[in-house]
Amino acid sequence: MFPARYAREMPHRYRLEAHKCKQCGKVFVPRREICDKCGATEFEVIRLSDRVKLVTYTIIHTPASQFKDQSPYALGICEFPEGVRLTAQVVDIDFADLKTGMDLQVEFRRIQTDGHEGILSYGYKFVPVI
Amino acid sequence: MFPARYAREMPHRYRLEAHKCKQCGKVFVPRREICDKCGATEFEVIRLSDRVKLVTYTIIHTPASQFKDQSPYALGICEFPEGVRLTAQVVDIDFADLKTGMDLQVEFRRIQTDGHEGILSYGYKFVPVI
Amino acid sequence: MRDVAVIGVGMPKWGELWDKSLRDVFVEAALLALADTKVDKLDNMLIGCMSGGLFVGQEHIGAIMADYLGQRHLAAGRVESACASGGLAFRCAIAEVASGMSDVVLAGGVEKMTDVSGDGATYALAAAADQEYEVFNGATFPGLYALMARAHMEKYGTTRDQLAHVAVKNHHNGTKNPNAQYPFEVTLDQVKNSVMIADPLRILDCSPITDGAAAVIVCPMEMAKDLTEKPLVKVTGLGQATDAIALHSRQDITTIEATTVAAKEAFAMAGKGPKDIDFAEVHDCFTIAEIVVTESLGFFEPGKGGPAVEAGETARGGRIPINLSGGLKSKGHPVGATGIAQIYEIVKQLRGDAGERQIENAKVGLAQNMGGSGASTLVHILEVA
Amino acid sequence: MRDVAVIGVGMPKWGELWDKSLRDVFVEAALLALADTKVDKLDNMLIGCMSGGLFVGQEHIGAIMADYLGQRHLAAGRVESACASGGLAFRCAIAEVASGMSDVVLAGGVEKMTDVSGDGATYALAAAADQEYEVFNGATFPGLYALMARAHMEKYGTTRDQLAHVAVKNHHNGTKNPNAQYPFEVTLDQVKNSVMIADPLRILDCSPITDGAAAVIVCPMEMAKDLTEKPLVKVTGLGQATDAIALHSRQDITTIEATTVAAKEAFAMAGKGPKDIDFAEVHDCFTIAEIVVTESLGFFEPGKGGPAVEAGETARGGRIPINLSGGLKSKGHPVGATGIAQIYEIVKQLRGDAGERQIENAKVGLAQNMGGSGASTLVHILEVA
Ligand SMILES: [Zn+2]
Ligand SMILES: [Zn+2]
Repeated sequence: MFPARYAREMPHRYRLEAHKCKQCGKVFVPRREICDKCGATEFEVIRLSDRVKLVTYTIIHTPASQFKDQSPYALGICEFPEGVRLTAQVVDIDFADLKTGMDLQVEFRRIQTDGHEGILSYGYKFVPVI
Repeated sequence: MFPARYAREMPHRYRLEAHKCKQCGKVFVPRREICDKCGATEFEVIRLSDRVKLVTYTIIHTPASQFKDQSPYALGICEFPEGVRLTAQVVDIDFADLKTGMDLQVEFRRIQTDGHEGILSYGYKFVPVI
Repeated sequence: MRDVAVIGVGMPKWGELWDKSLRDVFVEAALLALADTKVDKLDNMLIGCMSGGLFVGQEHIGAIMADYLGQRHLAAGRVESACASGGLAFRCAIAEVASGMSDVVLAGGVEKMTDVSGDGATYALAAAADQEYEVFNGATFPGLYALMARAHMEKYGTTRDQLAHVAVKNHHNGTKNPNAQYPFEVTLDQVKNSVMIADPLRILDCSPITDGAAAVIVCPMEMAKDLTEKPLVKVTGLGQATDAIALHSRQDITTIEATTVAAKEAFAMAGKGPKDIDFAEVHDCFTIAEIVVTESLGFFEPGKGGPAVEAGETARGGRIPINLSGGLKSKGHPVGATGIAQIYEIVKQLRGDAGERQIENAKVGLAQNMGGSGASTLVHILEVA
Repeated sequence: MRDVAVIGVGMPKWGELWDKSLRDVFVEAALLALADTKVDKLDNMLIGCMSGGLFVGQEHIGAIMADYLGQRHLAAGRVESACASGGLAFRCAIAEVASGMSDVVLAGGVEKMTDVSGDGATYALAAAADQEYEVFNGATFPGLYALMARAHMEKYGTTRDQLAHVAVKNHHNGTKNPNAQYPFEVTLDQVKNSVMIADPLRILDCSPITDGAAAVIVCPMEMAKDLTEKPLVKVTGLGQATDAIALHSRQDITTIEATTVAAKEAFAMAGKGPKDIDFAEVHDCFTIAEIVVTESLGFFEPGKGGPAVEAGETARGGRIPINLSGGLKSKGHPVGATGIAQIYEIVKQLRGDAGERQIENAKVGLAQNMGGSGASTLVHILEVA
């Protein structure tokens, strides 16, 4: 992955920065130029809560090449209290303990070792609440 | 390069096989399902002559990655007596001796070491007539 | 707009076509479509292809295909809406004809998926999802549909068996399709015991990796009689819509809103509703997709798609036969070609020319083609003219 | 067909936009185009993009852009004809409107080329040529145009200086374009002494690698007055053609037949000839390309394109100003966006709104956008309504 491309998403992936529409309050990750709810174009940067709810999940048995060393792994969609949802791995949990609606928290983790150039990439994963 | 893809073109690249329209005689490399001159769909396989004429050429100084070890190299379009033209490297010749209209011959050579998987690829190049 | 007729269709056998290149695969289909008409010179050509770049390193698909089709100077372009690229090609071809900009237009679709490794194909297909916020975090295509499947199962009680019934039905239909990649029966047990891909989806819940192409030819209705001897088929409804690219950004992940919106548009234009459709080809890239889509199209209430397939309502002879061609499941899924192959099947049925697959009273057919995890959909309604 | 008007145009600054992703780059341009009109809801969107797959691993460009443009459910697709993808998007948008299938349609173009290495960009661009019979043997894009250049020079006596004059002229024009990537002057000597890329073409004969987007909005002429306060611009001529994908398979490599055929079609439709064109934006991906194309369009006899640029006939104030925007050379060449940026410039000139670049009596403009080494061309003629 080319450095500029990775760096652009760092605020979202590293610090869970989100953009909140100044007019209607809808929250977006990643940032947008225009709100799809009200059409406004002004946003404030907020930090998302790190407590989320699991909306749905799966266990991936045949991943892309850069995730093969982690297979099988759980992947889930979680909802933040701010209304935004994101997709990420659910880790540090037995697959049997996964349950729709459960509380999880968001942690900063290593995501992948990029296939071609071997750059380590970091971002968010979902983990059980301690 | 995936083996099936490379293998498909071998008759053209290894043996200079061409397809000649049974109706109008137009010659094609690679093979086609339909003649763009007369619309016929029957072809016979012929072997191209190995003597050609240089139509135009250039010296490539900034090649694709898999050709970097050969740079700079001459690339030319040559016309076969059968009417078909092809693009390939012109080798074993000083750049200063290249001349539009000159006679060249076609030889079977190594073309590239494929970037990703390191497979050696072979095909035709143009060389001076001996 | 000018009324548009489909006057020719062509589709060769699909599969792992190792001896054929991208251009060979397309040209074969296009020549079959031309041979189905009295046309020998096209005015324009639009080709659906999801990723010539990632699958074979070849873009500029319109030009290369016009060249190898032997139609020098033919105006030709390529369109893309991921796995709905074929449906988009059909729409753009209709626009060319309906506007009067062109008379005889070929709409084709092609994908050559086996020239890369399995990992390469996974990477290429993932380009239909949000690369930065889904794929980066480990999402795969089966994975995204698995997320939908679990949500649908938990919300509506859709069962593992109901998912399997989609595969069983479509493979059964596919046994009657000589062009299908996998024209064999599968049993409920085989589906349920096949290799796990993304829980709850197993390998037999997934459409395969396929090389293939299909082509259809459209022209103004008033010219159609002179250009074909086949029964005439008219395009009566068109619909197109998108939704958030990332599944997690959609309002409801147990339905495909892009399909609902596109279908409404197509129904309104045709002056028809779901009950007026005699049969449909829908985008069963995964078994769950067919269940969700039959609901989103309005054929069944939300949550009733699973029970419907289990009860045989979507089987041949059922209330509304779905995927008589075998669907993506059995026929194969060369992504750019799928939307055109749907039109092929509908035209064959409307003409009464579908061979062993033919159903009775096929007067109105619907095609639903979608891209990615449902972020785009094209719906077309075709009728006997 | 319904008459079609261009009612809005948008183009932000082009360059190496490291802080912007593919979606950011496109949305910025699309919002500018919308802001140029009274429209807030589109009916359809067509986006030219050559290779989202090879440049950033992202396909499904229509859906992702509709999403980030905040127009949920908007029907949106992507089209491709290599470096002519933008021109194709414009044509497809016109077909949507002319047919009556849609009223207000955005035609956009985008490419994000700096997210890969130079080698990655070379690989992606080469996908516009014949991958198996040109690229496999060592052809590059500058190499293909260099083959044309040598043939043109030997046949017609076109000189190294004449090639350089194209770069000098276009960079001079670009100094007046605030959106240009390289808005600086270059001298004849600088061009002729710059680094050799593919003999006789040097780095300053080549258009750059660029991130950028552009967007225009079209609607039926009868609705145009209600949707914009700007002077109206009408699309009066359309032409599209292809030729053999491989340069070596063309009948004559010193001309671009696809351009000649497309131009004839556009001229016939507009009821105009080359002499009626007040100014043109043409596809100067390399200096030799502009010389050849001005001949293929009929602005000059074969072989007279070189002397014409040397004599200043294509300069600002010359007989027919070419590339007042700076062309691909100075403005940049984000491949999928280029064709739309040409329309942007023509509309700005026809409106009398081109700022420092404005010429007098701009009533009829022509855009010529080509793909690969000339295997596809789109020509559009626009006029003051
Ligand atoms: Zn808002
Ligand atoms: Zn012939």
